[in-house]
Amino acid sequence: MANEEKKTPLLDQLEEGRWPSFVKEIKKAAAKNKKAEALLGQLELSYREKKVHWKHGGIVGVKGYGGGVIGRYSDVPEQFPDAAEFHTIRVNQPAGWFYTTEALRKLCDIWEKYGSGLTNFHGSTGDAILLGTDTDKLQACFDELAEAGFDLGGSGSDLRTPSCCVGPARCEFACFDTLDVCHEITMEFQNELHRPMWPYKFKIKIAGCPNDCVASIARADLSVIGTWRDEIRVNQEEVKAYAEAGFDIQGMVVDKCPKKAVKYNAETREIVIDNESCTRCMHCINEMPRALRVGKEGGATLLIGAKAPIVKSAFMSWVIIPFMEMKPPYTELKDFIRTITDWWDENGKTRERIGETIYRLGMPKFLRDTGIKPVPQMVTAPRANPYYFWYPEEVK
Amino acid sequence: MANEEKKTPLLDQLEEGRWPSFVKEIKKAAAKNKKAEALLGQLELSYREKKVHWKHGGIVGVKGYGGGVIGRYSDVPEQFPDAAEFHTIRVNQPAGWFYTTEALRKLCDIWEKYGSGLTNFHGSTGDAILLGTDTDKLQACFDELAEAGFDLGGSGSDLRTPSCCVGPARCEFACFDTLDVCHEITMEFQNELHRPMWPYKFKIKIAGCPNDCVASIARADLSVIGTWRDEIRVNQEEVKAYAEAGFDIQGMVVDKCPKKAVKYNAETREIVIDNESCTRCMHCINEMPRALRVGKEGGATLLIGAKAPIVKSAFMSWVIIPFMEMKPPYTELKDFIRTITDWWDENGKTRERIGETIYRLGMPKFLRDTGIKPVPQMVTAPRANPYYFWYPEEVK
Amino acid sequence: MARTDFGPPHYSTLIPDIIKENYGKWLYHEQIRPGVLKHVSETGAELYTVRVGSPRLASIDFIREICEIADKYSKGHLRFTSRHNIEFLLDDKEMVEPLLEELARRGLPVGGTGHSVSNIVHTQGWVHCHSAATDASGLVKSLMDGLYDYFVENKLPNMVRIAVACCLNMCGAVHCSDIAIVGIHRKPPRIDHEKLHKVCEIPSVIQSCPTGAIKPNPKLKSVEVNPDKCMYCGNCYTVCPAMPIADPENDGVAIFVGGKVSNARTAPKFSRLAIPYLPNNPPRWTETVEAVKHLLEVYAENALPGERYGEWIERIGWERFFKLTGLPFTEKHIDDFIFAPTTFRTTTQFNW
Amino acid sequence: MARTDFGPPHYSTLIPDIIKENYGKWLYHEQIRPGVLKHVSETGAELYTVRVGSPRLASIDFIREICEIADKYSKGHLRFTSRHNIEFLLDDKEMVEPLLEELARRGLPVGGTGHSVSNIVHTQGWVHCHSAATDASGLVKSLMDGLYDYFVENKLPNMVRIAVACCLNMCGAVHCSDIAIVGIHRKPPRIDHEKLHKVCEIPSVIQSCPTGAIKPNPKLKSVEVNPDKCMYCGNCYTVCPAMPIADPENDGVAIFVGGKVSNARTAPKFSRLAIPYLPNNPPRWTETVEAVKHLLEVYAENALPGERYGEWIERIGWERFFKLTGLPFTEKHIDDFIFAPTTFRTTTQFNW
Ligand code: SRM
Ligand code: SRM
Ligand code: SRM
Ligand code: SRM
Ligand code: SF4
Ligand code: SF4
Ligand code: SF4
Ligand code: SF4
Ligand code: SF4
Ligand code: SF4
Ligand code: SF4
Ligand code: SF4
Repeated sequence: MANEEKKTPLLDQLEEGRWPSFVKEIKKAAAKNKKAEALLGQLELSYREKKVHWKHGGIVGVKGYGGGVIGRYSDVPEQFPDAAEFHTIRVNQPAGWFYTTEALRKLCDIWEKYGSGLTNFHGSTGDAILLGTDTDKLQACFDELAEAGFDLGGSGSDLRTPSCCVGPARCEFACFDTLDVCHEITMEFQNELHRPMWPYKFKIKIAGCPNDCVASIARADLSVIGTWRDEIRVNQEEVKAYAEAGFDIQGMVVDKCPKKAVKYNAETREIVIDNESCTRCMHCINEMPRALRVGKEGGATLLIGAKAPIVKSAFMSWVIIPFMEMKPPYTELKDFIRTITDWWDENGKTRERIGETIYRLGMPKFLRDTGIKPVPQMVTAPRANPYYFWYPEEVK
Repeated sequence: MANEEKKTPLLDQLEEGRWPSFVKEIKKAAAKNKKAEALLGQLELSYREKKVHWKHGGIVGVKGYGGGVIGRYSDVPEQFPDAAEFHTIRVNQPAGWFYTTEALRKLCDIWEKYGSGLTNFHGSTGDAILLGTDTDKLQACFDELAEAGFDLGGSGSDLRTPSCCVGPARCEFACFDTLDVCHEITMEFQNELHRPMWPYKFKIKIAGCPNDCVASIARADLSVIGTWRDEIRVNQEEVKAYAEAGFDIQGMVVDKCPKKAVKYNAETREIVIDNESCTRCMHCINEMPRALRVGKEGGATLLIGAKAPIVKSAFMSWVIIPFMEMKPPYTELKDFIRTITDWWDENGKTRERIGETIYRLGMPKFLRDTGIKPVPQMVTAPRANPYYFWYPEEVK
Repeated sequence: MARTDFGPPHYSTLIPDIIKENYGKWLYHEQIRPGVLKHVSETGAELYTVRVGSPRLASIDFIREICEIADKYSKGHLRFTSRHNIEFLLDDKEMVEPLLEELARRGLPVGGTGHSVSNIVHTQGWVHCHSAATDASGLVKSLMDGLYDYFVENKLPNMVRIAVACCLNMCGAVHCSDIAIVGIHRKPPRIDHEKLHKVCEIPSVIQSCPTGAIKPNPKLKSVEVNPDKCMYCGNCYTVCPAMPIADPENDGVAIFVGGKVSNARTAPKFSRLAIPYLPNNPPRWTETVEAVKHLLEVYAENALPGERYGEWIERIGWERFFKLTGLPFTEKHIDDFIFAPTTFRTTTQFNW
Repeated sequence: MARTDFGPPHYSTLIPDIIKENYGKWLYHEQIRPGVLKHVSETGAELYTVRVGSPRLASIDFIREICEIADKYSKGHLRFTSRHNIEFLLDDKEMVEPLLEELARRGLPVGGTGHSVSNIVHTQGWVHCHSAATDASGLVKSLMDGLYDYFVENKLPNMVRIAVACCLNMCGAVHCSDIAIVGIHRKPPRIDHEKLHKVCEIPSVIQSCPTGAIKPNPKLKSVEVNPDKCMYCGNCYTVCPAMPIADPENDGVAIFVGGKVSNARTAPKFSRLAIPYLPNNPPRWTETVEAVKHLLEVYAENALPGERYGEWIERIGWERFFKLTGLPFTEKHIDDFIFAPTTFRTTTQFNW
């Protein structure tokens, strides 16, 4: 029987194929680690039964923190005693997911000592996830992580680990310093990150331009997305070069500009951009990065409310601040985050994301309460119904 | 005081200006009729006080009918005893609002005898409205109307008077006989029109083509809108004539086709239409009626649910039957109306329009219950949430 | 018992001969001049339609007057349009000019076709409805006086459909109009606790409220309105006369823009809030007339030929609409009802 | 007490010198070949990025292996992408080819840039979550095996972003993906009445249900689920372990398409239901892999260059999407949740 359990005919099939195999990964770890071996066995059972074998997580953690660890218990501990406890540790990734091999190896060494040897690089919120350890190893593991300079990320009803795109580190489109904002915000809100204190989770994702390479508009309660206030910079020499290289400027750029804001003169081989009409969608710049550049006056649009479908439906984030400068020490942004989370904390119900609270109580109330000025950029269209409120001071 | 009341300084100002004046109309009637005179006085009072002076209507009517009359009582009957009762009679207009002077004069004569001499040609649902009579005159008035060939329209929780655009009587765009459908449906559902029996009102409006000249998509629980299944007919000779006359075919037609389905060859001066991509929006035909004609295989798209904002928001009608042939005796249409109103009658709450019932219970349930086949034409996009139901027969 | 359920007169007994003969055979039309259409049939027949603005609220004298005209010029035939204009249907081209002259003499405006402002679809108002937050006829008369030139001429980028509703029931079905004017209240209903339990069904009253602002008050056998939730729709008053909401000091009108009904080019659209409140200022509603004129002028100046009001706004964006019109954008413009999130901007695409 | 709240390592200590020197100075980039990007700085410096597909669920051996590679070719520096790929950052053009060769030897796929299918964002599944209706890692491995060529080559009209979530909590944030695969249940939760009152707060359980399907059962000190209202979202189970919903016979996956996140050209879009159910078929989820391949192929054949999945569908219309893919359109595709009416077609504009 024990032998039987070690056979994993179903999972073995996932070692085949050209894509790197997570089963091989589990097996590599299983070769040295009993927890990983137990995981392999339990996973095979799930594959056989088409059924999950974990229970709801209990509350486990490290001293001084309320989050950062996801408790996980097997529902078949008799069969897989080494997987009976299989908690994950969320390690706050460095901004932009940059590592030195030295730093990574430190993580590996610690995890070899305290955990299953399995990881996720990275979790879907952004953390480095250390997969599978026991309750009694959590504190020691964290202590060593701390020594190596790695702190925990968020979990539970707290600020979740902020993340950002590669931005100015490697991208010519970055309208502000995404890595610095990400790091500074993470540092500023350490308390909120580590100690659940809000109605529910709160995520921040920071993208350097409207391409939104961290999917912030879909996945963050607060989406910070780069944009600019002035004009697209045009290098006409490079425009000519594209034309000469046979690139179809008319078809691929002009015709696809959503605002018909690009004019191309095929004779002079020059581009003119109507920056008043342009909505900074990035398309023309994406297509011709050598010839077109984002404006010089960079900053960010702030949007609120994205989340997954449960309960009221999935939301994408809503424009709240069309433009904010992003200059260190980012006081305006920090104040903004405090203002909106304070409001939410006061008004939100348990397990209600900020977008849901705004939906329930109404955007106008949210704006009034927080003193944020209503602007047409917040909506694609004004209301169609006549159901708006008047306040005592407005009527006789 | 009595003299004072007869002065109408505010309303008098509405006799000025170039647009025909309803105040002049009331005065014309008031010169011969006490009820009209009372109305003038009460209206002046409303203008002075910026306040309505009518009360909720009581139930008044004629024998055998449950609708067709709107009871109306003054809230200042002491001041205007002749306006104490001021009921309106809704007279079912002829299809397409065509009249002979003979017919109109008959209406005038009857209304001179029994009412205030004031009318609305027409009410916003479509009826000819006779404005202002007393309870004790209703029956006699109706009897004479009946003799003259005029029946009452709808009011209350019943079928409201159907109406239709001028259609084939004067319009080259008509894809079916709107007048005939309107008349036949009105005749078929006389019982439903005259005797409130449903959860709430139900309106039908019939337009001969997608221009929708009766605003049916915004104003009817059932919108019947003409369309065609085959191809737009092109007369290339007339295309040339437009071009020669200096009409900007490229700018006004090709560039504005929402589906980019019109191609114009400026050399041959010919138009080619990609009928597979065309969504029959009418634009090109509207612009060049001499050159382009709707297809030969006419029929109608049926849409359900339009209504004003109270309670859940205004709705426009939703496509339910993308195409139905409209051939006398319109059995399919009549059956359809029965099917959907039966469903609504069974499932609707009091004061719930059919669109609201469908919204509350879900379009999928409505379709299942009525046996209407789901097709992609019903939606602009499939659902974004994963919240759909499985029925016992579909699962293990 | 009287004859019942016989229905309206059959249209075939009312249409003129030229229509009978060419029914369903029309080939094309032309606008000869604003207010005058020529329809040509497959048979070669030509029908001339002269469209005349009507006050809608008409005395029988007025009806008899137009009958007189119809007898003289269109063989005793006429029709009304879906926007309450009158149409004389002539089979004789020669009669068109004399008819136009006669109409001019009588002060009846000819127009409403093509790229014009046609007649305003409207409702009862203070003339006949208990529910009215404003008058409709007076407001419409004032508006059409102000917009007269737009009716008799074709000087707009496309048709502009205006509608007026005197309360949120919106009998004018204003919700899909290029320009929509709606009578609104701005304070919650007052409750006549004495009368309420006698004349109203409490559960229906509670259910009538879109925002759940009404709660039972069992002590008084009545109800209570939460003023923070009430947005003054008046539906409770429709259901219950003991909850009057009319308020001379605070009632007024709101203006919505950009709706349309036709499927031409773009799909039908809802009208959307432009001006949350203008005072009720009878008899001439000066502020409202000026506002509508201004809205029309900005559109006329800026839209491309053929663009409807809402199509123009969609092209330039609402942020520019508010800039061009100079109208303030307030929190009231931002939806907070059921479908609100579908109107919020979920993209960084916008104009400054 | 241990040191707390010190935060992650500062990025400046982790980025390579070439980035430090050219931080914020990048001028443009080129895709040299699929998986290899060249970024050029204002200073003239050139940075070469080689992107490698990762299993995401990685052993420390794997991490050490890539460290070894990074030490050899990129001076001990590397990063991960927002889609969990690995990027080696080279300041020396000469090292690119050798690195590619080494990666090939080690069986690590290079690609995911440009018009490719990049790595699939996914979730825990049976590997680590109690809530999973399907496995994520196995499904993703099977999919990426099937779509391998699309990763290492650029043969699509534009990027295609695929995401997998193993339950409706959607930790994969699949809701705005070109192709989204979601684990679903199809039967209401079972209720362990014995246990429920011990481990769950009944009011929270009731409130957790999006459709109001849960009612208290005071007799049993428990709750009841109305099977006609439950659409199996599992949120009650998230809140209350006594309401298990996993069901091997009926669980499976659904596929949504046409979402996007970028603001390029069109606004971000939600993914929308294409295939309501495919069976859970471990270890290879053959039906799902085939379905996704088919969805990709139809797109590749029909979309215009540069068009994202959802942009293509919006241009041709959903009615044609269902025709071209041959997928059945069912009542399940029609929304019946809160915002349903905003998805209904309120125009006669459509294709046959
Ligand atoms: C007479 C009438 C039908 C009736 O049965 O009474 C009618 C008659 C015609 N309409 Fe209409 N429409 C009539 C109300 C409407 C309505 C309904 C309404 O206003 O409430 C609409 C929808 C309005 C909207 O979208 O908000 C309407 C949208 C159209 C359109 C679409 C225009 C567009 O670009 O959106 C056309 C096509 C065109 O004008 O090119 C059209 C075209 C026409 C044509 C040219 C059709 C034809 O070939 O005969 C007719 C003359 C138009 C003209 O006035 O220049 N008709 N038309 C209605 C006249 C109302 C009036 O007195 O002004
Ligand atoms: C007379 C008329 C306005 C007019 O001046 O033309 C009218 C007048 C009234 N409407 Fe209306 N509605 C009239 C067309 C409409 C329309 C437009 C249409 O039919 O195209 C609408 C919007 C479309 C719709 O049906 O949603 C309309 C939406 C309402 C509503 C809101 C219904 C809703 O579901 O939201 C109410 C409220 C109610 O039914 O309690 C209402 C109620 C009323 C009442 C009966 C007031 C009441 O609550 O008792 C009004 C009686 C006024 C009176 O004393 O004469 N009326 N009503 C129209 C009927 C004339 C006719 O038969 O031809
Ligand atoms: C490395 C990465 C950022 C990071 O911090 O990790 C990144 C890097 C770049 N992105 Fe991105 N994007 C990255 C995730 C994304 C995402 C987020 C996601 O996939 O979840 C998006 C939004 C996807 C969506 O809309 O669903 C994204 C939408 C874009 C776009 C918009 C494309 C479009 O037409 O919609 C561009 C512009 C382009 O490709 O022309 C872009 C362009 C770029 C450029 C060209 C920017 C530059 O000049 O350096 C980078 C190389 C692109 C390439 O792969 O060919 N990037 N990019 C991410 C790589 C993920 C991966 O491993 O595949
Ligand atoms: C580990 C991770 C998935 C992964 O494999 O990467 C994850 C795993 C879980 N998520 Fe998540 N979520 C993870 C990113 C997300 C994301 C994506 C994102 O952050 O960009 C989402 C969608 C965006 C959003 O926040 O709405 C997400 C939406 C949820 C939800 C639904 C929340 C909602 O408001 O609808 C839940 C349910 C809950 O909180 O009770 C949830 C709950 C959970 C729980 C804690 C299950 C539970 O109910 O207790 C999962 C723990 C699994 C485990 O045992 O490890 N997770 N979760 C991701 C976090 C890793 C990290 O820290 O980097
Ligand atoms: S979001 Fe913009 S700035 Fe950030 S990596 Fe993507 S393209 Fe570059
Ligand atoms: S950024 Fe987008 S909107 Fe602006 S000009 Fe370029 S393509 Fe057009
Ligand atoms: S709806 Fe169409 S058929 Fe009817 S009058 Fe208008 S344009 Fe003619
Ligand atoms: S009817 Fe409309 S969609 Fe069809 S070809 Fe003409 S303009 Fe294009
Ligand atoms: S809109 Fe309101 S006030 Fe005007 S007629 Fe209709 S119900 Fe009466
Ligand atoms: S006026 Fe409308 S919102 Fe206010 S209490 Fe009455 S029904 Fe409710
Ligand atoms: S999607 Fe569901 S099953 Fe998968 S990790 Fe998230 S909560 Fe767990
Ligand atoms: S599974 Fe979802 S819909 Fe069903 S009872 Fe639980 S919470 Fe409600």
